[in-house]
Amino acid sequence: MIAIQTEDVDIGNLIKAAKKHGTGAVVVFDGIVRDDDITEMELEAYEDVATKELEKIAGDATERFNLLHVDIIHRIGRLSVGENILIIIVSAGHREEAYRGSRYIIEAIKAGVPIWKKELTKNGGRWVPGDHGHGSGEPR
Amino acid sequence: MIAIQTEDVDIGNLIKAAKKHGTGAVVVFDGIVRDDDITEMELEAYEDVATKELEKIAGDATERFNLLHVDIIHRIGRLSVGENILIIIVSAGHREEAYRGSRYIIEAIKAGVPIWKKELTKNGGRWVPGDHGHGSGEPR
Amino acid sequence: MNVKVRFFARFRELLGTELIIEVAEQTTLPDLVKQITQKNIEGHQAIFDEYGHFREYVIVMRNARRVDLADAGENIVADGDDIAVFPPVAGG
Amino acid sequence: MNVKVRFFARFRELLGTELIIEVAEQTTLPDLVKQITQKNIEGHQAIFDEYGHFREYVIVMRNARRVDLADAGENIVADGDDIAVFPPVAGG
Repeated sequence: MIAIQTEDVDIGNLIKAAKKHGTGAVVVFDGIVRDDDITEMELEAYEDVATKELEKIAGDATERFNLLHVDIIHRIGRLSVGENILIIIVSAGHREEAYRGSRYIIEAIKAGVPIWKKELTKNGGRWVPGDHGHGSGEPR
Repeated sequence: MIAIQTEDVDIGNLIKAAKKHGTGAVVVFDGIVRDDDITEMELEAYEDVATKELEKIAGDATERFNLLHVDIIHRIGRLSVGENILIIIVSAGHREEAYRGSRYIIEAIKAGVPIWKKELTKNGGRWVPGDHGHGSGEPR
Repeated sequence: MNVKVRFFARFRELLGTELIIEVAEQTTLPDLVKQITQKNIEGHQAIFDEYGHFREYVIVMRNARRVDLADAGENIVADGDDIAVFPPVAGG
Repeated sequence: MNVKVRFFARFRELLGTELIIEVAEQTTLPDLVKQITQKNIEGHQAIFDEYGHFREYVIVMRNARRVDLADAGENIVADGDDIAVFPPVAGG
Protein backbone atom coordinates (compact mmCIF):
# COMPACT_ATOMS: atom_id res chain seq x y z
CA MET A 1 0.00 0.00 0.00
CA ILE A 2 1.46 3.30 -1.14
CA ALA A 3 -0.72 6.25 -0.20
CA ILE A 4 -0.92 9.92 0.60
CA GLN A 5 -4.01 10.37 2.71
CA THR A 6 -5.54 12.22 5.62
CA GLU A 7 -6.68 9.08 7.48
CA ASP A 8 -4.51 7.16 9.93
CA VAL A 9 -3.81 3.44 9.46
CA ASP A 10 -3.79 0.40 11.74
CA ILE A 11 -0.08 -0.45 11.97
CA GLY A 12 -0.71 -3.77 13.71
CA ASN A 13 -2.84 -4.98 10.80
CA LEU A 14 -0.35 -3.72 8.23
CA ILE A 15 2.45 -5.66 9.94
CA LYS A 16 0.37 -8.83 9.77
CA ALA A 17 -0.28 -8.25 6.07
CA ALA A 18 3.43 -7.58 5.45
CA LYS A 19 4.41 -11.11 6.48
CA LYS A 20 4.85 -12.53 3.03
CA HIS A 21 6.31 -15.99 2.40
CA GLY A 22 9.99 -15.93 3.34
CA THR A 23 9.71 -13.04 5.81
CA GLY A 24 12.11 -13.19 8.74
CA ALA A 25 12.10 -9.52 9.71
CA VAL A 26 9.69 -6.61 9.55
CA VAL A 27 10.92 -3.10 10.29
CA VAL A 28 8.46 -0.28 10.90
CA PHE A 29 9.28 3.40 10.87
CA ASP A 30 6.63 5.65 12.36
CA GLY A 31 7.27 9.38 12.08
CA ILE A 32 5.30 11.35 14.63
CA VAL A 33 4.32 14.99 15.19
CA ARG A 34 6.81 16.04 17.86
CA ASP A 35 5.92 18.56 20.50
CA ASP A 36 8.32 21.35 19.54
CA ASP A 37 6.13 23.93 21.24
CA ILE A 38 3.57 23.56 18.51
CA THR A 39 -0.17 23.23 18.62
CA GLU A 40 -0.63 21.29 15.40
CA MET A 41 1.07 20.48 12.12
CA GLU A 42 -0.36 21.11 8.67
CA LEU A 43 0.89 18.97 5.78
CA GLU A 44 0.38 19.38 2.08
CA ALA A 45 1.55 17.42 -0.96
CA TYR A 46 1.77 17.71 -4.70
CA GLU A 47 -0.29 14.56 -4.59
CA ASP A 48 -0.02 12.90 -7.99
CA VAL A 49 3.72 13.54 -8.26
CA ALA A 50 4.34 12.59 -4.63
CA THR A 51 2.45 9.31 -5.00
CA LYS A 52 4.46 8.39 -8.10
CA GLU A 53 7.68 9.27 -6.26
CA LEU A 54 6.71 7.05 -3.34
CA GLU A 55 5.96 4.20 -5.74
CA LYS A 56 9.33 4.66 -7.39
CA ILE A 57 11.13 4.72 -4.03
CA ALA A 58 9.30 1.56 -2.93
CA GLY A 59 10.28 -0.16 -6.18
CA ASP A 60 13.92 0.91 -5.92
CA ALA A 61 14.12 -0.23 -2.29
CA THR A 62 12.50 -3.57 -3.11
CA GLU A 63 15.06 -4.23 -5.81
CA ARG A 64 18.11 -3.01 -3.89
CA PHE A 65 17.34 -4.75 -0.61
CA ASN A 66 15.30 -7.79 -1.71
CA LEU A 67 12.28 -6.60 0.16
CA LEU A 68 9.25 -8.86 0.19
CA HIS A 69 6.71 -6.15 0.97
CA VAL A 70 6.63 -2.36 1.31
CA ASP A 71 3.94 -0.03 2.67
CA ILE A 72 4.39 3.74 2.67
CA ILE A 73 1.59 5.88 4.03
CA HIS A 74 2.23 9.60 4.24
CA ARG A 75 -0.50 11.59 5.88
CA ILE A 76 -1.49 15.12 4.92
CA GLY A 77 -3.86 17.65 6.43
CA ARG A 78 -3.88 18.84 9.99
CA LEU A 79 -2.29 16.57 12.61
CA SER A 80 -1.97 16.91 16.37
CA VAL A 81 1.11 16.27 18.50
CA GLY A 82 1.66 12.52 18.81
CA GLU A 83 -0.15 11.63 15.59
CA ASN A 84 1.46 9.49 12.90
CA ILE A 85 2.82 11.45 9.93
CA LEU A 86 4.57 8.74 7.97
CA ILE A 87 4.43 4.98 8.31
CA ILE A 88 6.93 2.80 6.47
CA ILE A 89 6.64 -0.97 6.78
CA VAL A 90 9.10 -3.27 5.08
CA SER A 91 9.53 -7.00 5.26
CA ALA A 92 12.55 -9.03 4.19
CA GLY A 93 14.15 -12.39 4.73
CA HIS A 94 16.74 -10.99 7.10
CA ARG A 95 17.10 -8.01 9.42
CA GLU A 96 19.99 -6.38 7.57
CA GLU A 97 17.88 -5.95 4.43
CA ALA A 98 14.83 -4.83 6.39
CA TYR A 99 16.69 -2.12 8.33
CA ARG A 100 18.60 -0.89 5.29
CA GLY A 101 15.50 -0.88 3.10
CA SER A 102 13.53 1.06 5.70
CA ARG A 103 16.27 3.63 6.10
CA TYR A 104 16.71 3.99 2.35
CA ILE A 105 13.01 4.76 1.98
CA ILE A 106 12.84 7.43 4.68
CA GLU A 107 15.96 9.18 3.40
CA ALA A 108 14.65 9.14 -0.17
CA ILE A 109 11.33 10.61 0.97
CA LYS A 110 13.07 13.36 2.92
CA ALA A 111 15.28 14.14 -0.07
CA GLY A 112 12.81 14.39 -2.87
CA VAL A 113 9.09 13.82 -2.43
CA PRO A 114 7.03 17.00 -2.80
CA ILE A 115 5.43 17.19 0.61
CA TRP A 116 5.63 20.14 3.00
CA LYS A 117 5.01 20.63 6.68
CA LYS A 118 3.97 23.72 8.54
CA GLU A 119 4.23 23.84 12.29
CA LEU A 120 1.38 25.78 13.82
CA THR A 121 2.24 27.61 17.02
CA LYS A 122 0.42 29.97 19.33
CA ASN A 123 2.03 32.84 17.43
CA GLY A 124 1.29 31.66 13.90
CA GLY A 125 3.12 29.12 11.80
CA ARG A 126 6.48 28.23 10.35
CA TRP A 127 7.29 26.08 7.36
CA VAL A 128 9.67 23.27 8.23
CA PRO A 129 12.78 23.77 6.10
CA GLY A 130 13.37 20.08 5.40
CA ASP A 131 16.52 18.03 5.83
CA HIS A 132 18.04 18.46 2.41
CA GLY A 133 16.74 21.82 1.30
CA HIS A 134 18.10 25.19 2.20
CA GLY A 135 16.56 28.55 2.56
CA SER A 136 12.88 27.70 2.41
CA GLY A 137 10.51 29.02 5.04
CA GLU A 138 11.45 31.09 8.05
CA PRO A 139 14.63 30.44 9.98
CA ARG A 140 13.83 28.23 12.98
CA MET B 1 8.13 -3.57 28.92
CA ILE B 2 10.99 -6.05 28.95
CA ALA B 3 9.78 -9.63 28.87
CA ILE B 4 10.51 -13.20 27.93
CA GLN B 5 7.17 -14.88 27.49
CA THR B 6 5.18 -17.39 25.48
CA GLU B 7 2.32 -15.01 24.64
CA ASP B 8 2.27 -12.69 21.65
CA VAL B 9 1.78 -8.93 22.07
CA ASP B 10 -0.30 -6.26 20.33
CA ILE B 11 2.32 -4.24 18.48
CA GLY B 12 -0.15 -1.49 17.54
CA ASN B 13 -0.94 -0.84 21.20
CA LEU B 14 2.72 -0.94 22.17
CA ILE B 15 3.53 1.70 19.54
CA LYS B 16 0.83 3.96 20.95
CA ALA B 17 2.23 3.53 24.45
CA ALA B 18 5.77 4.23 23.19
CA LYS B 19 4.86 7.77 22.15
CA LYS B 20 6.34 9.59 25.10
CA HIS B 21 6.63 13.37 25.28
CA GLY B 22 9.19 14.49 22.71
CA THR B 23 8.83 11.47 20.42
CA GLY B 24 9.36 12.17 16.73
CA ALA B 25 10.15 8.65 15.56
CA VAL B 26 9.28 5.11 16.57
CA VAL B 27 11.15 2.18 15.03
CA VAL B 28 9.82 -1.35 15.41
CA PHE B 29 11.77 -4.50 14.72
CA ASP B 30 9.68 -7.65 14.45
CA GLY B 31 11.63 -10.88 14.05
CA ILE B 32 9.52 -13.63 12.57
CA VAL B 33 9.70 -17.42 12.19
CA ARG B 34 10.85 -17.78 8.59
CA ASP B 35 9.74 -20.66 6.46
CA ASP B 36 13.10 -22.35 5.93
CA ASP B 37 11.39 -25.68 5.23
CA ILE B 38 10.47 -25.98 8.85
CA THR B 39 7.25 -26.98 10.55
CA GLU B 40 7.73 -25.02 13.74
CA MET B 41 10.36 -23.39 15.92
CA GLU B 42 11.03 -24.16 19.57
CA LEU B 43 12.68 -21.50 21.71
CA GLU B 44 14.13 -21.74 25.17
CA ALA B 45 15.82 -19.24 27.45
CA TYR B 46 17.87 -19.12 30.64
CA GLU B 47 15.05 -16.88 31.77
CA ASP B 48 16.30 -14.95 34.78
CA VAL B 49 19.68 -14.23 33.22
CA ALA B 50 18.15 -13.43 29.81
CA THR B 51 15.66 -10.98 31.32
CA LYS B 52 18.43 -9.19 33.19
CA GLU B 53 20.50 -9.03 30.01
CA LEU B 54 17.58 -7.55 28.08
CA GLU B 55 17.11 -4.94 30.80
CA LYS B 56 20.78 -4.05 30.64
CA ILE B 57 20.70 -3.78 26.84
CA ALA B 58 17.61 -1.56 27.01
CA GLY B 59 19.31 0.68 29.55
CA ASP B 60 22.53 0.90 27.54
CA ALA B 61 20.62 1.73 24.35
CA THR B 62 18.53 4.35 26.14
CA GLU B 63 21.64 6.09 27.37
CA ARG B 64 23.65 5.85 24.14
CA PHE B 65 20.88 6.91 21.78
CA ASN B 66 18.71 9.15 23.96
CA LEU B 67 15.77 6.81 23.63
CA LEU B 68 12.51 7.88 25.22
CA HIS B 69 11.01 4.42 25.47
CA VAL B 70 12.10 0.81 24.89
CA ASP B 71 10.09 -2.41 24.73
CA ILE B 72 11.74 -5.77 24.19
CA ILE B 73 9.56 -8.86 24.11
CA HIS B 74 11.26 -12.15 23.28
CA ARG B 75 8.97 -15.08 22.94
CA ILE B 76 9.82 -18.65 23.93
CA GLY B 77 8.04 -21.95 23.49
CA ARG B 78 6.76 -23.38 20.24
CA LEU B 79 6.06 -20.94 17.41
CA SER B 80 4.69 -21.47 13.91
CA VAL B 81 5.99 -20.01 10.68
CA GLY B 82 5.01 -16.33 10.47
CA GLU B 83 4.71 -15.85 14.23
CA ASN B 84 6.55 -13.07 16.05
CA ILE B 85 9.72 -14.16 17.84
CA LEU B 86 11.12 -10.86 18.99
CA ILE B 87 9.56 -7.42 19.08
CA ILE B 88 11.71 -4.36 19.75
CA ILE B 89 10.03 -0.96 19.95
CA VAL B 90 12.04 2.19 20.50
CA SER B 91 11.01 5.80 20.45
CA ALA B 92 13.27 8.84 20.16
CA GLY B 93 13.14 12.48 19.25
CA HIS B 94 14.65 11.86 15.81
CA ARG B 95 14.88 9.00 13.35
CA GLU B 96 18.66 8.64 13.49
CA GLU B 97 18.55 7.78 17.18
CA ALA B 98 15.55 5.50 16.79
CA TYR B 99 17.10 3.44 13.97
CA ARG B 100 20.49 3.23 15.64
CA GLY B 101 18.98 2.35 19.02
CA SER B 102 16.84 -0.37 17.48
CA ARG B 103 19.77 -1.86 15.62
CA TYR B 104 21.99 -1.72 18.68
CA ILE B 105 19.44 -3.70 20.66
CA ILE B 106 18.95 -6.49 18.13
CA GLU B 107 22.69 -6.93 17.63
CA ALA B 108 23.27 -7.03 21.39
CA ILE B 109 20.55 -9.65 21.81
CA LYS B 110 21.99 -11.80 19.04
CA ALA B 111 25.46 -11.49 20.57
CA GLY B 112 24.85 -12.31 24.14
CA VAL B 113 21.43 -13.13 25.54
CA PRO B 114 21.02 -16.78 26.57
CA ILE B 115 18.18 -17.81 24.27
CA TRP B 116 18.24 -20.70 21.82
CA LYS B 117 16.16 -21.69 18.82
CA LYS B 118 15.52 -25.12 17.40
CA GLU B 119 13.99 -25.46 13.97
CA LEU B 120 11.65 -28.40 13.80
CA THR B 121 11.48 -30.10 10.42
CA LYS B 122 9.73 -33.13 9.03
CA ASN B 123 12.92 -35.08 9.69
CA GLY B 124 13.55 -33.93 13.23
CA GLY B 125 15.14 -30.73 14.45
CA ARG B 126 18.25 -28.61 14.22
CA TRP B 127 19.58 -26.05 16.66
CA VAL B 128 20.13 -22.69 15.05
CA PRO B 129 23.86 -21.90 15.40
CA GLY B 130 23.39 -18.19 16.09
CA ASP B 131 25.07 -15.23 14.45
CA HIS B 132 28.03 -14.84 16.72
CA GLY B 133 28.63 -18.35 17.94
CA HIS B 134 30.44 -21.13 16.20
CA GLY B 135 30.19 -24.85 16.29
CA SER B 136 27.01 -25.29 18.28
CA GLY B 137 24.31 -27.57 17.02
CA GLU B 138 24.30 -29.53 13.81
CA PRO B 139 25.73 -28.11 10.61
CA ARG B 140 22.93 -26.53 8.56
CA MET C 1 -2.97 29.65 -25.10
CA ASN C 2 -3.65 28.49 -21.55
CA VAL C 3 -1.28 27.09 -18.96
CA LYS C 4 -2.00 25.80 -15.47
CA VAL C 5 0.32 26.98 -12.70
CA ARG C 6 0.28 25.55 -9.18
CA PHE C 7 2.16 26.68 -6.13
CA PHE C 8 2.80 24.77 -2.94
CA ALA C 9 3.64 25.51 0.69
CA ARG C 10 4.91 29.06 1.27
CA PHE C 11 4.61 29.94 -2.41
CA ARG C 12 0.95 28.84 -2.30
CA GLU C 13 0.32 31.10 0.67
CA LEU C 14 1.87 34.01 -1.20
CA LEU C 15 0.56 33.40 -4.70
CA GLY C 16 -2.43 31.08 -4.63
CA THR C 17 -3.00 27.38 -5.11
CA GLU C 18 -3.72 27.00 -8.79
CA LEU C 19 -4.13 29.47 -11.61
CA ILE C 20 -5.04 29.14 -15.26
CA ILE C 21 -2.96 31.74 -17.08
CA GLU C 22 -3.37 32.95 -20.62
CA VAL C 23 0.05 33.39 -22.15
CA ALA C 24 1.47 34.64 -25.43
CA GLU C 25 3.32 32.40 -27.85
CA GLN C 26 7.02 31.92 -27.06
CA THR C 27 6.56 32.61 -23.35
CA THR C 28 9.40 31.14 -21.30
CA LEU C 29 8.99 29.50 -17.91
CA PRO C 30 10.46 32.44 -15.95
CA ASP C 31 8.28 34.90 -17.86
CA LEU C 32 5.20 32.78 -17.21
CA VAL C 33 5.82 32.83 -13.47
CA LYS C 34 6.72 36.55 -13.52
CA GLN C 35 3.37 37.22 -15.17
CA ILE C 36 1.85 35.97 -11.89
CA THR C 37 4.35 37.48 -9.44
CA GLN C 38 4.58 40.95 -11.01
CA LYS C 39 1.86 42.33 -8.75
CA ASN C 40 3.15 40.52 -5.67
CA ILE C 41 6.51 41.74 -4.38
CA GLU C 42 6.80 39.20 -1.58
CA GLY C 43 5.88 36.32 -3.87
CA HIS C 44 8.25 37.57 -6.53
CA GLN C 45 11.15 37.86 -4.12
CA ALA C 46 10.50 34.40 -2.72
CA ILE C 47 10.93 32.87 -6.18
CA PHE C 48 13.27 35.18 -8.10
CA ASP C 49 16.61 36.69 -7.23
CA GLU C 50 17.61 40.29 -7.98
CA TYR C 51 18.57 39.34 -11.55
CA GLY C 52 15.16 37.85 -12.25
CA HIS C 53 16.45 34.25 -12.18
CA PHE C 54 14.77 31.48 -10.26
CA ARG C 55 16.37 31.26 -6.84
CA GLU C 56 18.56 28.18 -6.55
CA TYR C 57 16.29 26.44 -4.05
CA VAL C 58 13.15 26.82 -6.17
CA ILE C 59 11.85 23.67 -7.80
CA VAL C 60 9.86 23.87 -11.04
CA MET C 61 8.06 20.93 -12.58
CA ARG C 62 6.57 20.93 -16.04
CA ASN C 63 3.99 18.20 -16.62
CA ALA C 64 5.25 16.38 -13.52
CA ARG C 65 8.89 16.46 -14.66
CA ARG C 66 11.50 18.53 -12.94
CA VAL C 67 12.90 21.38 -15.01
CA ASP C 68 16.63 22.12 -15.00
CA LEU C 69 16.67 25.74 -13.87
CA ALA C 70 20.03 26.38 -15.57
CA ASP C 71 18.26 26.65 -18.91
CA ALA C 72 14.75 27.55 -17.74
CA GLY C 73 15.06 30.76 -19.73
CA GLU C 74 15.00 28.73 -22.98
CA ASN C 75 12.08 26.59 -21.85
CA ILE C 76 9.03 27.72 -23.86
CA VAL C 77 5.66 26.77 -22.41
CA ALA C 78 3.04 25.05 -24.54
CA ASP C 79 -0.74 25.14 -24.49
CA GLY C 80 -2.16 22.90 -21.77
CA ASP C 81 1.10 22.70 -19.79
CA ASP C 82 0.84 21.92 -16.10
CA ILE C 83 3.53 23.86 -14.24
CA ALA C 84 4.29 23.48 -10.51
CA VAL C 85 6.54 25.81 -8.53
CA PHE C 86 7.57 25.02 -4.99
CA PRO C 87 10.17 25.44 -2.26
CA PRO C 88 12.40 22.58 -1.00
CA VAL C 89 10.44 19.56 0.16
CA ALA C 90 10.09 18.65 3.83
CA GLY C 91 8.09 15.44 3.97
CA GLY C 92 8.65 12.42 6.16
CA MET D 1 27.70 -30.17 49.64
CA ASN D 2 25.07 -29.62 46.96
CA VAL D 3 25.30 -27.72 43.72
CA LYS D 4 22.63 -27.07 41.11
CA VAL D 5 23.63 -27.60 37.48
CA ARG D 6 21.46 -26.59 34.54
CA PHE D 7 21.93 -27.26 30.87
CA PHE D 8 20.32 -25.51 27.93
CA ALA D 9 19.55 -26.23 24.28
CA ARG D 10 21.52 -29.15 22.84
CA PHE D 11 23.30 -29.74 26.15
CA ARG D 12 19.92 -29.99 27.86
CA GLU D 13 18.78 -32.60 25.35
CA LEU D 14 21.90 -34.63 25.99
CA LEU D 15 22.29 -34.21 29.75
CA GLY D 16 19.01 -33.07 31.29
CA THR D 17 17.51 -29.76 32.31
CA GLU D 18 18.54 -29.35 35.92
CA LEU D 19 20.36 -31.56 38.36
CA ILE D 20 21.24 -31.26 42.02
CA ILE D 21 24.67 -32.80 42.42
CA GLU D 22 26.40 -33.79 45.60
CA VAL D 23 30.05 -32.88 45.32
CA ALA D 24 33.17 -33.27 47.42
CA GLU D 25 35.05 -30.33 48.90
CA GLN D 26 37.51 -28.68 46.48
CA THR D 27 35.65 -29.80 43.39
CA THR D 28 36.48 -27.61 40.40
CA LEU D 29 33.97 -26.51 37.74
CA PRO D 30 35.26 -28.91 35.08
CA ASP D 31 35.25 -31.79 37.55
CA LEU D 32 31.69 -30.95 38.61
CA VAL D 33 30.48 -31.09 35.02
CA LYS D 34 32.50 -34.25 34.31
CA GLN D 35 30.78 -35.90 37.26
CA ILE D 36 27.59 -35.53 35.20
CA THR D 37 28.98 -36.29 31.74
CA GLN D 38 31.09 -39.29 32.69
CA LYS D 39 28.28 -41.75 31.89
CA ASN D 40 27.28 -39.87 28.72
CA ILE D 41 29.83 -39.97 25.91
CA GLU D 42 27.87 -37.74 23.54
CA GLY D 43 27.21 -35.17 26.26
CA HIS D 44 30.83 -35.28 27.37
CA GLN D 45 32.15 -34.76 23.86
CA ALA D 46 29.78 -31.86 23.25
CA ILE D 47 31.22 -29.98 26.23
CA PHE D 48 34.83 -31.17 26.61
CA ASP D 49 37.66 -31.52 24.15
CA GLU D 50 40.05 -34.48 24.02
CA TYR D 51 42.18 -32.94 26.80
CA GLY D 52 39.21 -32.66 29.12
CA HIS D 53 39.01 -28.86 28.81
CA PHE D 54 35.79 -27.02 28.14
CA ARG D 55 35.39 -26.56 24.39
CA GLU D 56 36.00 -22.95 23.41
CA TYR D 57 32.38 -22.31 22.45
CA VAL D 58 30.94 -23.57 25.74
CA ILE D 59 29.57 -20.93 28.09
CA VAL D 60 29.52 -21.52 31.83
CA MET D 61 27.78 -19.26 34.30
CA ARG D 62 28.19 -19.48 38.04
CA ASN D 63 25.43 -17.79 40.01
CA ALA D 64 24.39 -15.90 36.86
CA ARG D 65 27.90 -14.62 36.15
CA ARG D 66 29.91 -15.81 33.24
CA VAL D 67 33.01 -17.81 34.12
CA ASP D 68 36.30 -17.22 32.32
CA LEU D 69 37.04 -20.69 30.98
CA ALA D 70 40.76 -19.98 30.84
CA ASP D 71 41.01 -20.55 34.56
CA ALA D 72 37.91 -22.71 35.09
CA GLY D 73 40.20 -25.43 36.41
CA GLU D 74 40.99 -23.29 39.45
CA ASN D 75 37.35 -22.39 40.04
CA ILE D 76 36.22 -24.30 43.13
CA VAL D 77 32.45 -24.71 43.52
CA ALA D 78 30.72 -23.82 46.78
CA ASP D 79 27.66 -25.22 48.51
CA GLY D 80 24.45 -23.84 46.96
CA ASP D 81 26.12 -22.74 43.72
CA ASP D 82 23.90 -22.41 40.67
CA ILE D 83 25.89 -23.46 37.61
CA ALA D 84 24.63 -23.14 34.02
CA VAL D 85 26.32 -24.73 31.02
CA PHE D 86 25.23 -23.91 27.48
CA PRO D 87 26.22 -23.65 23.83
CA PRO D 88 26.46 -20.30 21.94
CA VAL D 89 23.29 -18.25 22.11
CA ALA D 90 20.96 -17.85 19.15
CA GLY D 91 18.16 -15.55 20.23
CA GLY D 92 16.59 -12.74 18.33
